[in-house]
Amino acid sequence: MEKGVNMRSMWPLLTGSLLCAASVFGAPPAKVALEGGRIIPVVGDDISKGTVLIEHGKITAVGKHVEVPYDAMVVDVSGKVIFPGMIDTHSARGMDIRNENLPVTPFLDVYDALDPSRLYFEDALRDGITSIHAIVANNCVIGSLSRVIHPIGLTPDEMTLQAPVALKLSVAPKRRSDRMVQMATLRETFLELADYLENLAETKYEESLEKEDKKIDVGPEEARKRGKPLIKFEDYDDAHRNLIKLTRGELGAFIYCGIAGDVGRAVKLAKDNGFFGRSTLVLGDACFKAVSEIKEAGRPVVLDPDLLYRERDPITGDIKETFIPKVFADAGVAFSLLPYPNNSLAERYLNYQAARCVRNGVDRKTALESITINPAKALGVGDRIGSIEVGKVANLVVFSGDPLDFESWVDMVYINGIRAYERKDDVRLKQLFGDEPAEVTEGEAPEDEKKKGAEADDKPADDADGKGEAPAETPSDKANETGTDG
Amino acid sequence: MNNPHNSHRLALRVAAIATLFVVAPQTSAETIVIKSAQVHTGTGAVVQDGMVVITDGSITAVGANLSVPAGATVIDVQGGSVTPGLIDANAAIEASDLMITPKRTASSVLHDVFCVKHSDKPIAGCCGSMCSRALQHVDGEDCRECGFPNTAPNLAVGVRRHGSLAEQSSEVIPHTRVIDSVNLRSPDFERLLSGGVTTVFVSADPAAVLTSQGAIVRTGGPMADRIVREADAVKAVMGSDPFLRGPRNTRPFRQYVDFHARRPTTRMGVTWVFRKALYDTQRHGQGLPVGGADTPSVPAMKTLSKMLTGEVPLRIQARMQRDILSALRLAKEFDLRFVLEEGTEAHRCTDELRAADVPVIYGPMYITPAGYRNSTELDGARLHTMRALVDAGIETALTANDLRDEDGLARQAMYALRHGVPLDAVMRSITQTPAKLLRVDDRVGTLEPGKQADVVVWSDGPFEATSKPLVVLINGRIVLDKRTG
Amino acid sequence: MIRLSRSLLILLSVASCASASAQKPDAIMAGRYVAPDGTIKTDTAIVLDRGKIHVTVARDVYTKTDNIVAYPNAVVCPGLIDVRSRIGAHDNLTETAHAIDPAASAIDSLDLTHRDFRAAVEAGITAVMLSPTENNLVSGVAATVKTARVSGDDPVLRGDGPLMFAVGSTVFSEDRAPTSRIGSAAMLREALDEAKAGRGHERMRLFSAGSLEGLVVCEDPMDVSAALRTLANGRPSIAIVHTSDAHDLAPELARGSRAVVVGPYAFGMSPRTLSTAGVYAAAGVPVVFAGGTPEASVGSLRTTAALAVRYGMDSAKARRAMTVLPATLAGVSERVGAIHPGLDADLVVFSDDPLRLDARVLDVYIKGVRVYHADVRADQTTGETP
Amino acid sequence: MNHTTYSTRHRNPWGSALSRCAIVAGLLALIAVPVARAGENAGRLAFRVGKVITMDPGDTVINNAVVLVSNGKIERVARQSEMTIPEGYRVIEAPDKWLVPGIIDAHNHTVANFWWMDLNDMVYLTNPGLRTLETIEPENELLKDARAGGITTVMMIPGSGTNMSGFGTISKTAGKTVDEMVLRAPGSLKIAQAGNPEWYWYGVGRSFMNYNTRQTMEKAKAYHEAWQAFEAGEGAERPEFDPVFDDFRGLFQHKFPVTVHTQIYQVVMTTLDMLKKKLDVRTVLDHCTFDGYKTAPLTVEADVYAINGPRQYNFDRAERKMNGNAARWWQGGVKKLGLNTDAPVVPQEELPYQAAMACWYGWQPYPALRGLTRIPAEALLIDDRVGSVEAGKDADFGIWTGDPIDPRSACEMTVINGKVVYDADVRRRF
Repeated sequence: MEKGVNMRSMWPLLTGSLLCAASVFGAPPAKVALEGGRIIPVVGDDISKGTVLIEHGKITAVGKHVEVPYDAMVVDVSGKVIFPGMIDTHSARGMDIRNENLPVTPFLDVYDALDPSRLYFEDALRDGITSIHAIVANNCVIGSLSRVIHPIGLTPDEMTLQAPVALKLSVAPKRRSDRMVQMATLRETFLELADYLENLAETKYEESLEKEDKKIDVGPEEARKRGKPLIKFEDYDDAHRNLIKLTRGELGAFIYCGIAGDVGRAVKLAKDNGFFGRSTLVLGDACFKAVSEIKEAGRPVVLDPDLLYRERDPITGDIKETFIPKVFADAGVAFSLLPYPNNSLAERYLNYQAARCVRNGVDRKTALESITINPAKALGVGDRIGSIEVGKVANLVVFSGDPLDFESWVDMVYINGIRAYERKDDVRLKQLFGDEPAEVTEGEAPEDEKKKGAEADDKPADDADGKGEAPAETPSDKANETGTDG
Repeated sequence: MNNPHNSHRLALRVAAIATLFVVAPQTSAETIVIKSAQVHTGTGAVVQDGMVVITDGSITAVGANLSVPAGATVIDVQGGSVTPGLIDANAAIEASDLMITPKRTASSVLHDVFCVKHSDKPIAGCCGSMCSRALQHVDGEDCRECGFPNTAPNLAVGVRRHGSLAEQSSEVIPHTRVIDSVNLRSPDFERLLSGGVTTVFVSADPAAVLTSQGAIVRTGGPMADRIVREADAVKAVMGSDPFLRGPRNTRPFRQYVDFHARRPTTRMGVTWVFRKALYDTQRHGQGLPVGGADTPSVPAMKTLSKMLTGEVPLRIQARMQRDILSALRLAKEFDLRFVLEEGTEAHRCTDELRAADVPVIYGPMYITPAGYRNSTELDGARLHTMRALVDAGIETALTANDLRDEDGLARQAMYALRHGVPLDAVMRSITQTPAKLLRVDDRVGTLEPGKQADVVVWSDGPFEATSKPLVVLINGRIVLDKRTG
Repeated sequence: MIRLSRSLLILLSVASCASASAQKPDAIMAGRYVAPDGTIKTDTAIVLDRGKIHVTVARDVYTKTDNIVAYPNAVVCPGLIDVRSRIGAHDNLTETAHAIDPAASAIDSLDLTHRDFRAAVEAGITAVMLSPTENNLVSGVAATVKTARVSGDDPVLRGDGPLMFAVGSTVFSEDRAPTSRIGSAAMLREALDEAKAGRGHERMRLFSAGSLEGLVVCEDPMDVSAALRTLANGRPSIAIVHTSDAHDLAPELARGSRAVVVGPYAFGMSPRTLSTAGVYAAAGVPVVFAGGTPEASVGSLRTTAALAVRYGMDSAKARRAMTVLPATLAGVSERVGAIHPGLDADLVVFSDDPLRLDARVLDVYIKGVRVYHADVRADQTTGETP
Repeated sequence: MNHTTYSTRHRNPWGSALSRCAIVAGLLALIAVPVARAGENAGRLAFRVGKVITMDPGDTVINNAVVLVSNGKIERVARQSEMTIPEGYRVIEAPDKWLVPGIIDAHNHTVANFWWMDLNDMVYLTNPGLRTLETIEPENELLKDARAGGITTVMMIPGSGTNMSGFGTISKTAGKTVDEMVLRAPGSLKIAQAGNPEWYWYGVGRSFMNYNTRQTMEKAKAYHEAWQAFEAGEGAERPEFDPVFDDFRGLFQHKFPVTVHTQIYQVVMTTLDMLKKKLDVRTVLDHCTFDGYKTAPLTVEADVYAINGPRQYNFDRAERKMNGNAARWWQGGVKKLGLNTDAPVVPQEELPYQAAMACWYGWQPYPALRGLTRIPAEALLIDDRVGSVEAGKDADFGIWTGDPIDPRSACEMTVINGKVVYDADVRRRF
């Protein structure tokens, strides 16, 4: 099996080139100008042969005629397309497991599960995804705190763009549960929260009296009333702190709906508990049937990566196909698309998902928005990422052609103004294309390298320093790969 | 729709011949004219602003600047393109013996509502054990009953190793016919059709060394005309599929000798069973007695003797380099002509394939090769295999095999384009070349006068992410029309 | 053994006949009766002669009054026939050794004394066809027997046909060939080729020559296609047993098969399945209902018919599908199946149209002898005896 | 030398060992100069080394020598003082290294990564007709290990699950395809005398197995003799081709040996008696472990090769002492004694350790080294191609830091058919 060795041969290069971005993370080149490409800002019209100027990680100028400061590094991208970094609005793939077994876990944070060494992040860069909403999957009742991250960085802290973003909730049943139990658990959680607050208020009031050495002088109701203003935020315990923030509207909520009937329950749950205004609906594929209800709710929606819904008529046996984004587009509901978690298929590309929309009658603008600005808005960072506008974070993808053309490749990715990926240095891609010499010992060296080799006949001895300490066997990529999918 | 054209497309555009074929258009009551910005004839040539004239089910003219015959039905998709009906020369159609049709029980209505979506995908089959939860597989989760891992809808061939529709009673079953387990009413065919595929070779399940004869069928049109050839090529299988797929062959190892205790259980055994079958066939043909272990049945030998004379064609499925080389060795030993199926590692033996003049039906390919997932035979998959085959001048057809979701074969073409195969070669690999390899090129595969009018009209350029088949004609009859939808 | 049980039955029935001689009318006056075309006609005298129907005439033409039974409001119907029954043999019809086993005969497993026969009679079923289980490609020949007998009558209507085939997954086995559809078809093709060449079992040769009809059990619509492709052989010598929903095959079935057996139907089955009988019948396919006794209840034959009608089948065709068409399918239509001169007087008297599920069986006659009489209160009686 | 330098901070996608990154960056430089020494100049190389163990029949050792290689063959071996390197040769300098003939493993199963899948077709007890040729995957990890261990030729035989498990293949350990690698196919017939087949088959004892083997061999011999008679033009009728027995013809023509998995006194004795004495085929004893060494006098008498391994010790209950297998064979007078690993049972690259262990138990280093090289080559009838460093033979050898028998020595470079197939400088494996 050539893979193992190739991986071994590859990973130094990979780490050197793909991921060196992280190394300059602290000190990005101050100014970069991408010059001569077609700019698709998503917000606003396309600019042909335009320039994007990045200063200190932010976009400072966009246009046809941009004055480039003398000290800016100019990158010629003529013939290419500059596109906002795409956003994976809902992904559990950078973590070890997608969901905890515990049903209600608002005290947890994906921070503790993120694994920056996941191949998923490397793939995300290769696919032009610059921001990822790291959030637990749908198999939960109330999940953990989520955050928006970049696919580069050595630690979750380095990767984070925004945290916390939202709590994950699901009105569709957790595995081995049912809807009645699910809803009951959700209700109980919030009832218990109210109960907890009252008890806490009473306790606080009692404590305040104790301090002054007084005896309790009022009934419990009054005590709670008086105790309420005494509670400080630090008094809340782990189990309730985030729920309180949620109910106060200080946290977003990503609510998963499995079937159309869940939408109404999700809306009611959010309204009843005061977080409707900050909720986003994560929709299962059959939820499009509740499109009017969703439109009425007016909240951002995230669609299932499986964009095509098929059902069989029980009488005629005919299969009816519905292209889900078209339903939402026709209804005028803004939506975000997700990449398909299966790495082998084209649907892993967000831009391909958008192209599928166009193929099925969604207009181009809507399709492009659904992978850039719509997700940014849903995540509450619409003012920072999601389009190419002055003042936004310089998260950019340079495509070799139109993003909706399947033959386009991601040539470069900029995150925070740092060049985080460059296709010509993508060793894994080279290996998959058979471009990289499989094994030095077998293949004949490429011409130019042969020459180099000949020159290097008298290798200085100090080179030997490195060779004794070759990296130990790296775990095969397969284990990791299946891990990301699982 | 914004669609920049890549350099090779431009080159084609420039090189396009103004009029390829000028045959006086005949007026007829049943004349259909298809107008399009680009007419891809399937030979690799492109006619700009071209026209295809169809009379009585046959193509009568292809070219630019033709006059529209009076009374003709005109199909005009502005900006679209036209290609021949696509041909998949190695389609794995719904494994009927594993087909999960929702059983109509008392709760069937509820069942349909919640489960049928999944049952339409091949995922139920990949569980193979027919466990009672087969219908309730959820993408991305393991089967809750039998623990079969993550049943994503599109599994690579070879990954689905537990299910099988092949006859298990023998390793040599060339007398059986795939057509007997093909459900012509399967929704698979609708899906193939909506992806622009009009003719398929339904390939046998690779669970036996010398497995069934495939069938060539049309994907649409009247049911009575669907079957083009009921029993076509016999398929032989190298590698581990014969003993790992389906209920796997077992050794009589500390257990009772049962139905599945037989050779092969190794690659060595696979080639031996192949050799033994053909050797016995030769002897049987000479009236000599045959016998011993691994002797094929008489009906099997009848078919194999036709294969030896070339009357019945042979296809050999081999994925890894060693299996491809085994196939070449066997073909040499018995002086056989064959077509290579799958050829996942064909890029590692292009020289040998070219020397033996063996055509390849390559595929399916993925964005990331399936080697990164859990199948050993696909570990060597690479993105440039198709390009390597084309560059080596090997006759190559492209196949989507069991991938039918939304855009099966067209998607394979997209992948090939993305991975560096020129458009004309890609076009040939799913039209002209498979037609030739299936020996149906006298009727289909290209848009030329005299050919059967199997035509696909695309909403944009063919094999683009933003394009889909709008109209499909088989035999000059419109079998799919999505112009209004 | 069989002979012994048969003679035992004869003894028993002779005894019962003696006591029931009063219940052996010369004519039955029917207010309504089911005519051979399946429609319900009115006011007829069914004149019986030595256990056979002598003639049917208008009621006022028949003037004799002695020894007649009159049913002014009831419906006289030919005895119902269940062609998918295993009454009296249900544990003994499964042979597993060989997939092609034409030598087997269902008649060899028959136990005529079995108590299930009585239940069938009480439900109005006067004949059943027993067939070997469909776990083999060729599983032997079926037998048709009456569910009750009167003296001097051989209850076996036919013991040597039709020949039973099966092509669906019921045939597959884990320990003998075939294990799959492709294997089944190949084996069957080979066996038929042998038969055509004059080799193999006699019954296969007879089938191949067209002098023995076949009955093919199919599971999926595609099995039906396979059966038509491999067995129909260009002429409709086979009937198909198929309960699924092959709507679009109706034209092919009309051309390629003698009849299609559907059922048993039950409440709660999908509408698509239940409408199949109507679709087939409308396309001109002779539809026969199967009751599936004794696994299904004895009433299931009529439930099946009622549901088929509910889902669009013509009523007359539904009545024929329980009477004359099953008789034809079993090859015994010259003996039973219709109220027609010359046929056995096997009659069931229903309180109303047999398609109505509230219609009760009042009397059952075999060979003109009343073998069952509903013991009902006078106020419920719609039939009357002088 | 122009080394590209890369940042040392990176995200490690395969694990959390971020501390490795500095090393990695260092390695990068090495990769940028691939095959520094593998660059070929029309396939002509000159190795200037400190010592050449030629393993020629004269057991010559040449110090300060030059080995010239061209077109995959060894052109000349001589002292540096006796020869100037001609023009057009790329010189590889290793003045303090040993050049040792490519090591040969006469009994192993390193066919593929998933080697256990394809070696034992244990449905029947006797499996003539099976060949390992179809199972060899050139790009496999085990072979890469073999190359890095200085092993250049291997006999890949089927497993020992059955009595007669098929025909092995002698192959080099490098090549793009099997056909390129193969030295001889069939390489040998594999027979397993008792032992494993006894375990795997209920009720099959040695008497049946020996009977069974004899029957098969006698049929095969009759087949061969029929053909021989026909080919000799003695008017005999042309026999019918039979794929079951046709592969045996080479065996009876003494073109290749039978390699016998045999390892207990009684079993070795039977092997010698049945195969060598009665059937007169070229026989190689493989494994030769347990108390097999007690047959040493018989073996000497039968004049067959014994290839010992992978177990180098045997506890003799009667003598209550530990015996070194190879040492006892040697002491018993068996001079045609080699070593094997049965890889991947014992890792392929540990073949020299077998020799080291044998020496620890009392064998001598030079014969042990010969047992890794020339002896197996002779045993397998490939000594015209490999097994020693002599002009005209395949250029298969390893450049070692010292005596391969010394466990502290390492193979630094491996050459097969005149090509550098492993270079520790470029990508060290051990």
